[in-house]
Amino acid sequence: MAQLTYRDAVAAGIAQEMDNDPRVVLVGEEVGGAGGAFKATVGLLERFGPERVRDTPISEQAILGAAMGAAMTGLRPIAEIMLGDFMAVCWDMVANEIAKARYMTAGQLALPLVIRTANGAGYRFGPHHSQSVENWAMSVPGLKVVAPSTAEDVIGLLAAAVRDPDPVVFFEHKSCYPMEFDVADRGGDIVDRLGAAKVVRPGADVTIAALGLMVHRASEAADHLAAEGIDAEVIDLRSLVPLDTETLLASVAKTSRLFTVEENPRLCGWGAEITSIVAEEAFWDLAGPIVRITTPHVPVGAADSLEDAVLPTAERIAETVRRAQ
Amino acid sequence: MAQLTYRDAVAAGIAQEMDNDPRVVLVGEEVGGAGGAFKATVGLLERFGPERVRDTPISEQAILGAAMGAAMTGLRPIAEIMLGDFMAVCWDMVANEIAKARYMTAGQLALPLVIRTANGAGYRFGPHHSQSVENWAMSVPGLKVVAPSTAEDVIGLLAAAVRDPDPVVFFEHKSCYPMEFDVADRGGDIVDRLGAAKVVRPGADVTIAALGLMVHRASEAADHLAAEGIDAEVIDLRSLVPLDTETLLASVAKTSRLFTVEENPRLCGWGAEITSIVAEEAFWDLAGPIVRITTPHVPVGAADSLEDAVLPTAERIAETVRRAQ
Amino acid sequence: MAPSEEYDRHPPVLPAPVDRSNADLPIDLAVRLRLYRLQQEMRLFEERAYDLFLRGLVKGTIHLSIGQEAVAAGFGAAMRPDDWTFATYRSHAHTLARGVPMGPVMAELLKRANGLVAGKGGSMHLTSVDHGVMGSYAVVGAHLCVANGAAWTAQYHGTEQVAVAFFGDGTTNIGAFHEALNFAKVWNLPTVFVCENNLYMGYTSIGQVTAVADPAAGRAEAYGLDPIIIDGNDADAVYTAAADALGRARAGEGPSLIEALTYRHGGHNRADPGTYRPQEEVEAWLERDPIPMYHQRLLRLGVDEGDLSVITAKAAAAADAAAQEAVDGPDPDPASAHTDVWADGGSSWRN
Amino acid sequence: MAPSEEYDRHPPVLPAPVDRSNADLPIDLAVRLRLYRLQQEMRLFEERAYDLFLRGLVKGTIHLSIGQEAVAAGFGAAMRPDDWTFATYRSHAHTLARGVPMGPVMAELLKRANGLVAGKGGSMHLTSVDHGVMGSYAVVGAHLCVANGAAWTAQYHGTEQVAVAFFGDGTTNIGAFHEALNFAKVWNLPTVFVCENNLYMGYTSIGQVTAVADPAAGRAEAYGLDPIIIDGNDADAVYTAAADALGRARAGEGPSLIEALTYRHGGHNRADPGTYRPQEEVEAWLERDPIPMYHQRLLRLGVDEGDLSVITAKAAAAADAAAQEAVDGPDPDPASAHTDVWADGGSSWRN
Ligand SMILES: Cc1ncc(C[n+]2csc(CCOP(=O)(O)OP(=O)(O)O)c2C)c(N)n1
Ligand SMILES: Cc1ncc(C[n+]2csc(CCOP(=O)(O)OP(=O)(O)O)c2C)c(N)n1
Ligand SMILES: [Mg+2]
Ligand SMILES: [Mg+2]
Repeated sequence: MAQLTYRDAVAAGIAQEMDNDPRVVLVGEEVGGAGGAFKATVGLLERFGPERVRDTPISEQAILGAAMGAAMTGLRPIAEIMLGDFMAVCWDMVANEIAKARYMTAGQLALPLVIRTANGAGYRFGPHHSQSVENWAMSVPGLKVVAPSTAEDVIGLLAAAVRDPDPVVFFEHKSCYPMEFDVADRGGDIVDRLGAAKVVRPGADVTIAALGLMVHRASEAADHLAAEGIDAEVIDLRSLVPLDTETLLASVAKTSRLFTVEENPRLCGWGAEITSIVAEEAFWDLAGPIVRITTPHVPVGAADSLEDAVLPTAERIAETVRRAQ
Repeated sequence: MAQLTYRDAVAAGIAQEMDNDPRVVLVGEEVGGAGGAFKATVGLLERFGPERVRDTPISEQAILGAAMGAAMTGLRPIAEIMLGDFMAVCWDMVANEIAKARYMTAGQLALPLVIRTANGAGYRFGPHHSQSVENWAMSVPGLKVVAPSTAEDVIGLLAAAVRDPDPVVFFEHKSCYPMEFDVADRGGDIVDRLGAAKVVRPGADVTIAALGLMVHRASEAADHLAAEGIDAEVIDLRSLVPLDTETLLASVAKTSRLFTVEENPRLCGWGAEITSIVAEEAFWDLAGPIVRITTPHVPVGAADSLEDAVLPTAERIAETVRRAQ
Repeated sequence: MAPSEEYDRHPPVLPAPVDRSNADLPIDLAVRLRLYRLQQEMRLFEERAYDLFLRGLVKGTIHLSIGQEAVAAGFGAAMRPDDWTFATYRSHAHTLARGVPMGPVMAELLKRANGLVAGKGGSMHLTSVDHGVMGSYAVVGAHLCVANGAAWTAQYHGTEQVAVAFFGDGTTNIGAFHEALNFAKVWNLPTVFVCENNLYMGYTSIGQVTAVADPAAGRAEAYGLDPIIIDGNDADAVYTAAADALGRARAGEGPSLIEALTYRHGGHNRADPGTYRPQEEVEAWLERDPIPMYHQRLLRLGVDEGDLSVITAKAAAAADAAAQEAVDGPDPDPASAHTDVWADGGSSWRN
Repeated sequence: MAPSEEYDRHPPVLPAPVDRSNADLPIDLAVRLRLYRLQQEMRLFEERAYDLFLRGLVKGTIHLSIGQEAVAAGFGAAMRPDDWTFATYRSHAHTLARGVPMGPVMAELLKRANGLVAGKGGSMHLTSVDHGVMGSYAVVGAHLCVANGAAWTAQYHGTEQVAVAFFGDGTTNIGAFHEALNFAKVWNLPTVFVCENNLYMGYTSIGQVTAVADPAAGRAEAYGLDPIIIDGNDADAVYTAAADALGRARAGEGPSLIEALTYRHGGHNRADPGTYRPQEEVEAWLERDPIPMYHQRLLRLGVDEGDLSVITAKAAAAADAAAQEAVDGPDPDPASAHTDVWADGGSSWRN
């Protein structure tokens, strides 16, 4: 058992996979010499050399193009887009090229690559550096979408993503970087699998589905609720595509109430997808409305008070569940 | 009363607004000399001259940047992005710049502009030219999102969009371009308002909410269903932001069943949003599951048989409603 | 300058006279015959495709490159079998240039199940990984960046493979072009960027939308590259420039940007009659049709007219057979709409 | 060239010696005193900002431009009040240069309700439409395209206003740069693009990621523009180049691209100690600090040391007052998170 920050888990996970497979390479702005804008790739250049850890110009389309072309010819690139917001400047590469290449070539092109990005709010960075855009990726067929909430999941899911034969968008939550976690030493590589949600807290009364930073807030809310006699089950979805609907539907079948907690702005977030699946497939299990707890449909303001006003908090989660009882 | 194609309505609507306001300008690839890739802007260059109808290089970021900068300094630009799929190459301009500028300047920057684009499938163009991406726009706070299904709505909603003080993304459905419609001559400009859905067919048994091309398919399905004694109410949402939840919720209150019909691929489409609103706010009105009818979560293939296999058809809509009774 | 003037400021670009001296280039006759064959195959293939279009069998769109064959042929002949091609929606010729059989290509234009990509992509997404054709891309610009990735693999493994990206003049104005060129130079990648300057971005004269006279060569120095303009209607000139650039890339000397001046005889796509082009311009370029020009050169070099006829006849027969193969092909099974999203063959997004 | 070599191939760029002859430039003394004042205001403002940062009052991030003041000052003095500025996350100086009062700017760095954009944007989004500061943009590249739009308005109405976009050397490698420059030239827009080459893209030497030695000037000809490199630490040189470019733009002669060579004394942002820079390089540039240099020039031109002290003292007092105004400012009302999405002041997405 070791203590590891989520931040250090990123470098550890990448190092594990680079050790494991010489085809694994890392590419992005400042990932090498600077160790990453969030210091999540410190030490990798020194350890694996500039052939495998490559700094780039500010040109996100070129970065993802390089990753895509490399993947289809035999490398297994991990490409970093510094912030989730910047997915917008290379969205064509993500949504039109990487996502569709296998399909539109009838399976000829394989794209085993990972796009890592620092997602979400919490740093008081303002509207251009604080978005949660995992729903953008979920909305595009052909992308797998993963978002770990703990250090162990960072390593295990990153390994699974790197070893996956399909393109995976890997959302690291920037507010999780400084968090410390216990990571069990099982003597060997840590490798998880994609598409398995985790019940991080079993409960009987209501189901709360969350992702990334929101998992921690949902768990905290569940603690508050427990004190009041409401037994909440908290599910860390971990992977949006593939989605573990089995765990989700089983939980709703048990609790008959669903709450989703997401950082996505209100409209068309992943919470809407989860809600819709349940509203169609588990309607008869439900004992009341499905309630989404989201960032409202506004940009994320820079000031503490503005950011805190819009991101779901443990209090808001608890209060929402409480009111719905 | 005149007969007008949806295609010609685009040019008519733009002409009406350019006549009405000298600040209105049109910018995009091939919009001038060529009259548009879909011939939706034929005649405008001749009529309004090259100062107001401006062809551009292939540079979608530059096009939307020009529209944005012009809007904040007093023009009212209509910018064309040739296909909805190409929103991806300028997504930063749309999602980060245009959408957030007013908010992040505390209201100082006004962006009265319209982004028009040819959206959706039906032309057998394959995965890079057939997407429906109105959900992308809906998911970003700060954008209004409109999608007309008839020629009259093209004119009326385009006029409303041009006159609106906020940025509007205007999704023309390319499969609607050749369709002919009656347009009432009310002696004067045709100007509608944003945020009003239309009950295109009243009904008592089920609500079907649709948009763009899917409105026509939903109406056709309703005809089939009527013959079988199922009285479907068809709602043309027309505008996703602002969204007419009043009309929607009133309909569901009446029928107690909701079906959404969208061309978006399955996950995180606007249907999920509509579903989620109803699952939370009108849960107790519901007499059964909410069912989304969508394109499955795959790219749109080029062949007739592939496109036809994935886009919702009148048959699939009718069958889905029938089965759910 | 008022905007109104801009619309007239671009006189038609007329071709330079044939450079007869290119007959002296040190190119093996076998290569020259291959260049001839490739061009004829491309031409006859596309003529058949156009027939099928007139018969209403091509749904969607096609983008012919009739008139531009020398570029694809010159590169096809110069590339190593394990080199990689990245092309656009206008990629019939580039696909055939790598040895992909005509039948599946034609079948893909008709979006049949026996098509190169099983009707999923259609004519804009021709791909044959077995032949190094690593995709055709229909959103302008992106594939220049993707080509760099393949070049990276070659550099990483030291295989001396080269990635070649073909694109049009209009593509030089989009951001991805700039990112790809700078990136390739900075990483010293074995990527060859080939701009087929056919004078038009869609329906618009390239000069009207471009800040410099030579859309690619005029930008080369911005990426630390030599400006290279070649006669894109002369297969020998293309072959020679291609061999040079490929050689430099293999030798670790980094990327090249080549501008090949050429012309499409028809419109931009099947919906376009091309009427925006001055008649004198079209006629001047038709006189410079790469195929008759090359035919004459081979005759001057002593090749027998009869041998050329055999090549042409074989190409015609292959094109006819391909057309038949396409027409006979079945439509894709609707169920295949749900395959090939993932490596496991399926499209499921849930466990 | 193997990738490993690339990482060493960029020796530090050392500044050229002061060009004393710039003292002879025909610039009014009043303008020169204004240039001095602006630079001192910027410097003292940012020093106060840094103090507040050290006191833990700046949440999030700030990007100082200490050392680069001459660029913003030179343009600020040359621009017409109705010209437009488009800037980046590193825009404190550019904002002050247009006459925006220090208080609201400092308050915005602290994200207070009395900040320039009410704490919504923070330091990366300074905007004051009343002063022609049309936004600060934190995603690299986009605002070059936006500046063209303002220039379009000026062209359309014939107002002879000019749009000026400031950006860094690293920004020259992104696609939006290319699109904006080509577009501006093709439309002959009155846009002035100002690249502040401070030798670093974030933590990375610009030479390591750029295909040419001069990231902006080396690209100018690709857009039909003259390559212009100026001493960005000499306010007179900047002022002169700015006046020229603005004049050309007003006269309908189209866009300019100016590369101003300069240096930031500190790191990229508050998280960066800047240790990746060779000590000799930092020291050489500190010797070329634009403010003492300009101070000496004014003395040589006969200005009284006492007059300069008064200017400096006033600037210091203003900066102190601004810091106090910022510290005293209230946090934004959480309810304001929901305002200003739409023109109606609200954020409702439903009827
Ligand atoms: C990003 C993007 N914008 C616009 C288009 C529409 N489009 C397709 S081809 C074309 C013209 C391309 O011209 P050029 O690069 O010269 O190639 P050519 O067609 O002449 O071979 C345009 C504008 C596109 N496919 N992608
Ligand atoms: C599209 C995009 N990619 C990456 C970043 C992260 N980033 C912010 S500033 C910066 C370096 C910019 O360098 P330069 O253009 O030279 O400007 P400087 O900071 O030196 O003023 C980077 C990479 C960004 N903001 N936007
Ligand atoms: Mg062209
Ligand atoms: Mg810099």
